[in-house]
Formats: sequence, structure tokens, C-alpha cells
Amino acid sequence: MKEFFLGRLTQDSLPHDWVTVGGTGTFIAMFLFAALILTRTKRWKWLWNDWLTSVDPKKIGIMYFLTAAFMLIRGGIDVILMWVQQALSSGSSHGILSADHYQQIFTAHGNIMVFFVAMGFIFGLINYIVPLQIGARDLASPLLNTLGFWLYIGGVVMVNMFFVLGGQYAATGWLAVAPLSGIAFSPGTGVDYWIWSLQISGIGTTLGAINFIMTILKMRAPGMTIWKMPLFTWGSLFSMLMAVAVFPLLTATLFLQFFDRYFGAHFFTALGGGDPMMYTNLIWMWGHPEVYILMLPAFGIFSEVVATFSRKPIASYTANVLGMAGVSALALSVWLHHFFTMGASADVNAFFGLITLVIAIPTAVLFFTWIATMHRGLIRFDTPMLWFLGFVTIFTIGGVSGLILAFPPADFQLHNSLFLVAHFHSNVIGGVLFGIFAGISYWFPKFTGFRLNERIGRNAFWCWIIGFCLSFVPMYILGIMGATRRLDHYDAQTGYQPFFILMLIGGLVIAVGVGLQIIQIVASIIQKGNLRDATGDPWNGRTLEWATASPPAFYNFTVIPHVITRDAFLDMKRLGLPEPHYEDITMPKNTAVGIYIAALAFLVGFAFVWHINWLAVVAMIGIIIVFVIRAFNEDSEYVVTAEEVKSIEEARIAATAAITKKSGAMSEQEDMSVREFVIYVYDFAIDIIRNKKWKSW
Amino acid sequence: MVNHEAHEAAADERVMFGFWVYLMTDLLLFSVLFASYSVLHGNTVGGPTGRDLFTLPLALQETILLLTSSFTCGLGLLAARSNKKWQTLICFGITFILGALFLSLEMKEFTEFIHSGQTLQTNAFLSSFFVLVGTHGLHITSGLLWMGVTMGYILKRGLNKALVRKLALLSLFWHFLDIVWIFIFTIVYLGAFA
Amino acid sequence: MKSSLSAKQKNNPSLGRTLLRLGTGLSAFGLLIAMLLRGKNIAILDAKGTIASQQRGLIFYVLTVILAIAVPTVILLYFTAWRYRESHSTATYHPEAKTGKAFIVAIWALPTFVMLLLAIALVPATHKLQPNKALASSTPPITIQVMAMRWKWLFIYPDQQIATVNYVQIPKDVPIVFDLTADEAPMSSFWIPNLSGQLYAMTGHINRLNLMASENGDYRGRSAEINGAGFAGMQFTARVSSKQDFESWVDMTKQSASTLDKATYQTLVKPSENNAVTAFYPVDDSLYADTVMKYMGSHDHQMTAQTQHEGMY
Amino acid sequence: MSTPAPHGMSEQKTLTSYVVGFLLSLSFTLMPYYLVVTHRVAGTSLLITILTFAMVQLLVQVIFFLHLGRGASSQANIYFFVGTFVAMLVVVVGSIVIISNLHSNMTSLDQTKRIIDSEGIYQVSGELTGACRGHYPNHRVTIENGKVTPLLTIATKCDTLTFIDNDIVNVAITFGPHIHHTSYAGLDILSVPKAHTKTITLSQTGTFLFHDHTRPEVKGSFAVVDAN
Repeated sequence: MKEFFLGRLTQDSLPHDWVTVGGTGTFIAMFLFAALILTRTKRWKWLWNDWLTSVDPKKIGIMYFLTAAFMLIRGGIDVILMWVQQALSSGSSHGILSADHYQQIFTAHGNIMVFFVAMGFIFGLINYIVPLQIGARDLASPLLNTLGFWLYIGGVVMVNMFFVLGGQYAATGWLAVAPLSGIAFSPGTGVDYWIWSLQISGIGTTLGAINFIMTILKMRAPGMTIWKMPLFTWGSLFSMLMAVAVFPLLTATLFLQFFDRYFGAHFFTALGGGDPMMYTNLIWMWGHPEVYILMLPAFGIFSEVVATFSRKPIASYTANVLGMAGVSALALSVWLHHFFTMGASADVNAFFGLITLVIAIPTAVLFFTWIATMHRGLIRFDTPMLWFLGFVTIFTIGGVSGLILAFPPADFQLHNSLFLVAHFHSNVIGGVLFGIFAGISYWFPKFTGFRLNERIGRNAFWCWIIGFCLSFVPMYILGIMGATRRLDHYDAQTGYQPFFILMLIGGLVIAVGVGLQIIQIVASIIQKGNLRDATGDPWNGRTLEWATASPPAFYNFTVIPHVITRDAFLDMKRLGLPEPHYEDITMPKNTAVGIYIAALAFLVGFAFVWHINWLAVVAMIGIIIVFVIRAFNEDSEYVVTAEEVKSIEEARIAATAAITKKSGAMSEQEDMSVREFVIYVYDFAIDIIRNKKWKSW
Repeated sequence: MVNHEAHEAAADERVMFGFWVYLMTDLLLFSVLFASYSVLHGNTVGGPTGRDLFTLPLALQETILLLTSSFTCGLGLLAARSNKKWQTLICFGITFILGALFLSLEMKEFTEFIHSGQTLQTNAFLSSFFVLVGTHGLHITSGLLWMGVTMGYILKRGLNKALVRKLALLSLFWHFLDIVWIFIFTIVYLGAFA
Repeated sequence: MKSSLSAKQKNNPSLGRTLLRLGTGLSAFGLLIAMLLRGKNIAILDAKGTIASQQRGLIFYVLTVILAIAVPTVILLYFTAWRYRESHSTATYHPEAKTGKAFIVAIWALPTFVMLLLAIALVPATHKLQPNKALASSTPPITIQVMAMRWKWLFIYPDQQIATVNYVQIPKDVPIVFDLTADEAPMSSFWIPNLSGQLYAMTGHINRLNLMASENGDYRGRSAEINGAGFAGMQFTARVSSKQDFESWVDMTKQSASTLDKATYQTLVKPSENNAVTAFYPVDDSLYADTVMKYMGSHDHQMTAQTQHEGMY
Repeated sequence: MSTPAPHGMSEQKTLTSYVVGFLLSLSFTLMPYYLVVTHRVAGTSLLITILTFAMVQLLVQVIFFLHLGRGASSQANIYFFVGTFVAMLVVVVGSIVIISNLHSNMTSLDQTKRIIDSEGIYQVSGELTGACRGHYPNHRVTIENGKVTPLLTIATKCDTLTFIDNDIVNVAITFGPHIHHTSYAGLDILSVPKAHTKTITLSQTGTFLFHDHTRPEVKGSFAVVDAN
């Protein structure tokens, strides 16, 4: 009877060893703390109406950023745990983690960083910036947007769930290759958590991708033909086209692996006629395009940043777009270079090696267009530009090592070695993460109305760059010494230990960098008055997103602008901003359908992880019912009358005028340095304790 | 005044385009199932092969049922476009019955296999067969559910524009399922005897 | 061109000082790495086998060709960034500069040319260093059947009728044919970095890896593909010795080793870690063939009932 | 208030397109069916023809039912459809090519045995035995509740032998005595599911024992005599 109701969920699935108990404790403490604040300030209603059920892409974008930042820290803790283990576990001593636990950590690290940090930030940036850049008020389908976001959150909860219940994640590597991930070799619930966290967030990504494609292709401002779109929108369009093309492959492969594990099918099992090699083939068919899906928006961001900070239009717009198109077109043709060593014939290996070389050509073209843009420019080295220079350095190292790995004979020596790990981290951290940091510091004034503190930002950048070299150059060398990835202990005679210690030091320097980025945001909030940008256009931008207020009103544009050339906003500035006139705007209503369907989807996943069959069926029926109810109710839009728009706009203009008058054009106060920040926080704390201010809260 | 007509037409066109892109992702999902079937259909581990198990006349009946239902679905949409409520309901009713018949034939074949001991767990060939044809069956079931609910709403609310758009999406979905079945019929059933 | 940022923003630290700081930091770091590397076996560079040395040669060729284009490009980018920086008054600022047709052709042609250069090297190298291509040699090859198990390696010498666990000895300058398969284990990857590249060992398949050692010595070998909890410990020693030492080693094993029949094999195949080096003689010669056939899914071949109940693998 | 169809075709034209599409797709279903049932063509060429029929029917459905290519957003739809079709080809054909290449590139247990299976020429100790063309008499061996009837079958070279499993359990015919199996004409084992039959060509002369591998006590034998 208990088996029927609770499936495999029993007493011993609660965490018992110190790491998972610690993890669960911190999670619960954080949620309780947040709940306490919300009840104290009576803000539950505000949270539900203004944020959770909102369909405003800007609000959803901010929520993506917060979740992704939170996951970046969680993934970062995984790195520190792993590198402490590797630094200690030479010869007889076995470090702090058991082999099984260590393997779960690097699997969770891989999934969190790719799915929930990189995809989270990328979706946040696209949600926020693309509608503004193409002069649209909202995405094509607000429902798909909120549903996509909440399915992403379902995936986040599922991937962190194993701390709380089951204490076990897949110990198989971030792509859980069969037959190791089959029921025979991984009988626990670990791989099921892996399958369902990726399945739920994967479906969310597919829906989001469809939504973005509909928006970019169908809702551009009048006059903005395809060839006048900003480059970040181009990058996002290519990325989402690839996502729509390959995420169904991931959904299907996970579905087949779920059938293998749950119903005992024989797709990828060793016995029973299954073919484990087919799993590797299918998962990498999605795997490789996925890294391009992450990279293309970052290319778009760098094209925008280089153009704006060199105060020049991008050197050759068509070459840049064709470069991105070249990378995306070939994305689905190179996946075998991830398993050259499986035993394919020389002709097949050579073919995929050649195609991998061909993909390097459009990437090189992008580099040359950036150099040409900087040529004869007037370059300002604010943090976005610094992140670009960091990207150039590290991405080139990644590109060089990548081209070596494109050669099958060289890959036979370097496959699954730490050289390979250092290669893809150079491309992912150097390319995607630095692109995200550049994007966030570039558009931060647009998100909040005040720019980020430059000095601390610069320190954070140098910590990242130095930390990266300190940890990944030794990793390249370990790879050449014959060290494979995923080693939880190794013999002392191998001589790896000093290099693992260097990597740990590098990791701590990066941790300091992340700390500085948090301090940077807090310091910028403290100095908000001084850093305020009232014009909505801090960097003298060229594209439409700078034409709106900072942060933009919920309807983005009072009237959709008419676009003439590629530098849409520059034309508006040259021709003088049109005198404001107002019209009625139809906007979508808030909806909680996204939350309900995502919660039910999470229950379906949870039920299949713990074999609670009745819950899975009930949740699936629930999803159908909620979807049908929403599909057939027709009043999902409301009209903002012209007068309301007029009053909102006038209130905003009055407020910004007041602020600029109060603080003068730009108060001469310096950006706060880290030292000044520490002093400020110290005084603030003393003040509270001495005057017992906490009583009033 | 916001030009309501233009806003409405633009929204319609966007939804049709969005649904078309969704159908493409569904096609890609089926492409993985077709790839698995073509790679694994030989792995019978000594068990009976497709040639021993399948009965071609049954497959032909199923195909003709689905083709006819696709035809009547087209007629139904035509009637809906010219606002003939009852003609629409009759055509989609026939489509529903044909679809249900197709599903029952498929269920009969599945239960027959399972009773004779050829289940999903037997070997890779049967796993890939059941999942490929079963997923198509699931799509047909959701199509029938969608059809039933929409017809119910037409009875309740009459043939308004939103419901006609829903029928247009449904007919896209139904033709798309017909295309997938043609490839299943060719690769799985005819392919077993090639 | 009003800069909305406060112009008094402390100007970028002078280039000289940053370059100096970067230079010292990097060279100190390089020195530290070199010091740590002294006396260590940098496996992929210290090639001791014919295949490994060719692979090393290929890596160096590819590295030089790519660096020849990558380094100048990056330096050009830094130089452009430095030359047209905001505080450098003499540089001409020409915002509406159009990029000519020639520039577009150049930026496509240059990388295509470099990739062509690499492609010319890729195809022949891949064919030449294909793992299952037999090595041209006058001496007849020695076949060693390798079975990857959960977390140890079993080596069977079919011609010499002996078998060893976690230890393999091969004669110098003799082509060796490794027939890799696995039993009740996920995919593993057989890799001796000093001698040759790696190749997967999978159940139900035989992957043939040809190599030839050119220098005596003990070399580390391990699995490069994760296959469960004991992955880190799944390593073995490959000893290369002269032909006579190899012959005497075989004879010595024949005297002292115990038999490897089906029963001892079943206990050996159970998951275990850090298995001590052991040897067997005589070896049941149908062991290897039965293991491969056991996983054959496509042949008209019924699984023996005995392996069925042992657990679905 | 009729809602205009996005493809902007008149009601009459849509009707004719549906009817034409329906008839075309019916015919493109029946033709390959007829080809397969009557074994007019065989092997890979049949496979290619029925696949081309499926492709043609795909076009029929897309043009006549989905009205791709006409209407407002048709251009984007075509690009997406072609793109998806190319992606599907890469997925399906790519998987088949790669997996078959991986299998064929692996070394087989004994290369000779693989040739026997694929080309049907049964070569035993140098004697070419598989060249049995034309029609030969058929002998039948039935296995029912654990008994083999007849126990001994005498046949001449190139006759066919059919194993009929009327038992309640699948049967795995192996040759030679139990434990020390031999293979007959390159065939190690012949599995006959219950209520099914399996036929082999007796291309190798000599007397051979056979038994059910899962139940060794169920056994019999057959002798193959040279024709002349």
C-alpha cells in the first residue's frame, strides 16, 4: 500500500551525509529568511501580481538573471569542492569526497552551468533586449514566455532537489552516456533526476525558442527589414533557430532513455539488442549545436559592444551576419568529433574532422570584423570592452586547442583528457560567460536606470582573467601529461598534485572575482544617485533599445518608431526625437497558467523519479485540463488608454527632471572602490548596532 | 482608436506561423524515433522479425482510414470557413470516428503482440517499434481530444472566429500526423517485407 | 561627442605599467610551471611508441600552423585597441569609414587558406594513424585480447595461452594487435599515452588497436572514459621489454600461474577495485568468443538463459 | 462573416485541391503496397521505390492539404519546412551511416563466418555447398510438448528442412551434442518462436544431431546424402 502511494520514496531517501545535510539546511534557511522578509513587509501580493504572474518580458528577464546568478554561485561551489578534492587526493589520501559523490558533483556542475546558468542568462538577455531592439512591445506569445520561464524554474528545482530527497544525482558525467546511465549500471534515482531536470527545462527552452523566432520574424518595427536588424537580435535569431532544430532531439533521446530505465526497453542497454553507441550519437547530435546556441548571442553582444565603444558602426555588417550564419548552418554537421575514439572508419572520422575545420572559418571572419570596427575608432575601455578583450584572449586559446582536437589522430591522444576540459572551458567561460558579463554591464543602465561601478568592475575582470589563467593553464598541461578528466584520486608518482593545487588557487581567485561582482552591484545601488543616467542612453548607442527610458515602461514604446537605417536610434537623434503623442495600447494580462502547468510538469517528473505512478497520471491530466481552460478563454488582453499612457509618461519625465536638477549634470563623486565600500558597510553596521535600529524593522 | 482588424489579423498570422514551427519540432522528435527504428529493427536477439509479426492488410486499412479522415478534416475546415456550423460538425464528426477506428485497430495490433509475448522489454526491435508507433498513436489521441473539445465549444458558443482558427490549427496538426503515418507505414510495415 | 561618463574618470592606467605587470606575472608563472614539470613524464610529448610519436608530430604541425595565424591576429587586435584608444589624440577618428570589397574578400580568404593548409594534413594523417590499420613490419604481430571489466583490465594472450590482470608486457619493435572488448561494464577507453592514442572498449564489439613500442620501460595505462565509481583506479602498467625478456616472462608465468576457467572468470568479472596484478595459465580459449557473442543483439542467436538471470546488462 | 483562408484560395479551388490530393495520396499508398505484396521487385531496390513513393506522397500532402507555398506567411513556412526536412535527413541518414560504419569497422569474431552469412555461399572445409538453386523437396520436423517427430530425417543435398514449434515455449535449435555445439553450414543457432516455423537449406552433407538449447533433452537428428 505504501509502495503504491509513495513509490520508492522511503525514510532513507532523506539526506544523511554531511555535505547534503549542509546543502539542504542552507536552502531551507534561505527560503525561510525570504518568507520572513516578505511577511514582515506584507509583500506577498506584490510578489505574486507584479513578478510571478507577470508576462512582461522585462520582468521575466530580471527573474532569469536572478535565478541564473544564484545557479552560478551554486555551480561555483561545486568547482571549489571538486578542486579541493583533487588538490588533496594524491596517493593514499582520498580527500574529502567519496568517488561516487565526486562524480555526482561534476555531473551536477556540468548540467547547472550549461542549462541553468548560460541558458538562463542568455534567455534573460534575449527576453529583455530583443523586443526593445526590434521596436516591439512584447513577445509574440506572452503565455509561451511565462510558461517557458516557469518550466526552466521547474528544471532548476529538480536539479537541486536531489539534495533534499534521495541524496543522489547522476554519477555519469553531464551527458550521462549509456550504458553507464542505464538501469543496470545506475540503478538509483540519480539518473532519473538528471533526465527529468533536463527534460522539463528542455521543453521550456523549445517553447521559448519558438516564441522568440515568432517575435523576431513577425513583430519588427515598420521599416526594419531583416538586413536592418541589430546584431544582438541576429545572434539571438540564429541561436533560437538552432535551439528549435535540436532541442527536440534532446527531448526524444531523454524520452528513449526514460523508457529504457522505467519500462525496461532495450534502446541503449548492452544486452537485449540495444545499441549504446546510438545514445552517444543522438545525445551529441543535440550536444554540439547546444554549445553554438550559447555562443551565438555572445557573438551578437560582442558585435554591439565593440561598435558602441569604438563609437563606429560595425565594420562590415553583412560579413558579421554571414559569419554567424555560417556557424549556425554547420552546427548540425560536426557532432561526431565528440566520439572520434569510438571506432568509426578513417573516412568518416576524416569527413567530420574536415567539417570541424570549416566551422572555424566563419568564426575567424567575426574576429576580423571586430578588428576592422576598432580600426580608426575612438575606443573607451569601460568594463564591457574589458570583457571583450578578455574574451579575445581566452577564446583564441580555446580556438587553437579546438583545432588541434579537430584532428582525429590528435583527438585519440587528447580525448577525455584535461586538455579537452581546458579547451571547452576556454570557449564556454572565455566566450559565453564573458559575453554575458559584457552584456549585463553594457545594458545594466537600461535595466535599472543607473550604471555599474567601473572601478570594482575592473578589479572583478582582472580577478577573472588571472584566476582563469592560474587554473586552466595547469589544466592544459595536466592534459598533456596524460591526466584524464573526472579523476577523484590519482597516484602520487604521476606528479599531478602541484598542478591541481595551482588550479585550486586559480579557482579561489575566480571566487574572489565573483565576490567582487556582487560587491559591484551592491556598491552601484549605494551610489545610485551619482551613477544615475537620466537620458536612457549612457553609451551614446545606435540601436532602438536606447530610445526608451531606463528602465523602460511596461509598454516599452509609447508609439512604435519608424526605422530608416541600421542605426535606428542614431537616425532618431539626428532627426530630433518626435514630439510625444499617445495612442491606446493593447497589452496582455498577467496569467498564472505558466506557474500551474510548470508545477504540474514538475510533479510529473517527480512522480516518475520516485515511481509514484498515480501522481504522474493525475499531474498529466491536470496539465491537459489547465491547458484546455486557458486555450478556450478569450479575454487575455486589456487596453491602456492614451490618457493613462500620457500620465505615466509625464510622471516619468517629471521624476527624471527632478533627479537631474538635484544632482546636477553628473556629480563629481568618484566611483566607490572596494576599500571605500568596506568602510561604508562597516560604518553602516556600527550605526545599526549602536542606535539599535533593527528594533524598528 | 487602435486598428482592431489589423491587430487581430496580425495575431492570427503569428499564431499560425508559431504553430507551424511547433509542428517542425514535432517532426524532429519523430526523426529521432525513425532513426532509432531504422538502426535497431534488426536487433531481434533471436526473436521474430517484423516480417513474422506484421499483417500488411491491417496496416493498409489503418492507412486508408487515416487518409480519409484527413480528407474529411479538410472538408470540415472548408465548411467552417464558410460559416456552415452543422456541416462543419458533421465533417469533423466523421473525422473523429475514422480517427477512433484507426486507434482501435492499432490497439488491437498492440494487445495481440503483447499477448503473444512480444512486449517492449523483449528486444530492441520491439522497443523501437512500440515507441515509434505508440508515440504516433498518442499524438492521434491528443488530436481526437482536441477535436472533441473544440466541437463541444462550437456547440456551446457557435462558430466564432477564435474557434475557426482553432479548427485551422487542428487540421494542420491532423495533416501533419497523416504525413508521419505515411512514413511509418512505408518504413515499418512495407519496409519489413522489402 | 559628449561623453555622458564623468570625464574626470581616472584615465586608463598607463599602458607601460600594465604591460610590465603582465609581463612579470606571466614569466614568473611560466618559470613555476617549468620548475614543476622537471623530471615528470609528460606522456603525450615523451612518445615511446611509433604511433604516439607520429601523433605528437601531427600536434606540433597543427599547433605551428594555427599559431602562425592566431598570434598575429590577436596582437593586431590589441594594437588596434591601443592605437585608437580615446586618450590617444593623434589617431584619426573616422566613424563613417566604409570597409572596402577587398577587405571582405581578404577576411574570408585568409582563414579558408589556413584551413586548407590544415585539411591537406588531416586526411592522410587520419588514414595513416587509423587504430585498426595493421602496422607494416617484417616480424609477425602478437595478438592480445583485452577485456575491460568493472574497474580492472584482463589481458589474454591467445597464442601464448596466458592471461594477466592490470599488467601487460610486450616486446620492443614488434607490432601488437589489441582486440578490445568489455564484459558487464559500461564503455571504457583503452589508453596508454606514451605508446598510442586511445580506443573504446565496448560490450558486444571488438575494437582493434595496432601499436608498436620503440623504447623499453614501464608506462601507465588507464581507462579514459568514465565507467562507474571505480573509474579513477582502473589503471594498469604496460611494460616494454626486449624479445628475450618477453619470452622468459611468458615461460615464468606458465610455471607459476593458476588456471582461468569459466568459474574463476565469473568471480573475476564481479565489480572490484584496485585488483592486484595476477596471472593465469592455461586459459579457456572460448572465454573471449563467448563474451563477445553474449552481447550480440543482431545475430540469430538466443541469449543463454544463464546470463539472462545474472542481471540485465 | 466567413473568415478568409490564409492561403487566399476560393472555396471551390480548395475543394478540388482536397479531392485531387485525396485521390493522389490513395493511389500513392496502394501502388507501393501492391509492389510489396506481389514481390514483383525485391531487396534494396524495392526499399528505394517505396521510399520515393513516400516522398512523393509527402509532397502531395504538403501541397494539396497544407497549401504550403500560397498565402501570407507561406515563404517563412517553406524555409522552415525545407530546413526541418534537411535536419531530419541529417538525423536519420546520419545515424544509420554512422552506426552501420561503427559496426562494420569493428573486427568480427572470425571474418570467414561473416562472409557466409551475408552471401549465402556455405563454404565448409573448402567445399562450395551453398549453390542450391531451384525447387527441392521439403522435410518437416515438429516439436510438440517436449517431443521431436520424426527423430531421424533422411534428406538429399539442397533439400529444405522446416522446424515447426507447436510447443508452448520458444525453441532454440543448436547443432551437435549439448555443451560441445557445432555449427551447421555456418549457422550456430536457429531460434523458432512458439507457433512459428523456420526453414533451412540442407547444403552440408553428413549426419547431424540437433537439440533445443534451452531443453537439451528435446533432440533429434538428420542425415544429408549426396544427390548423385
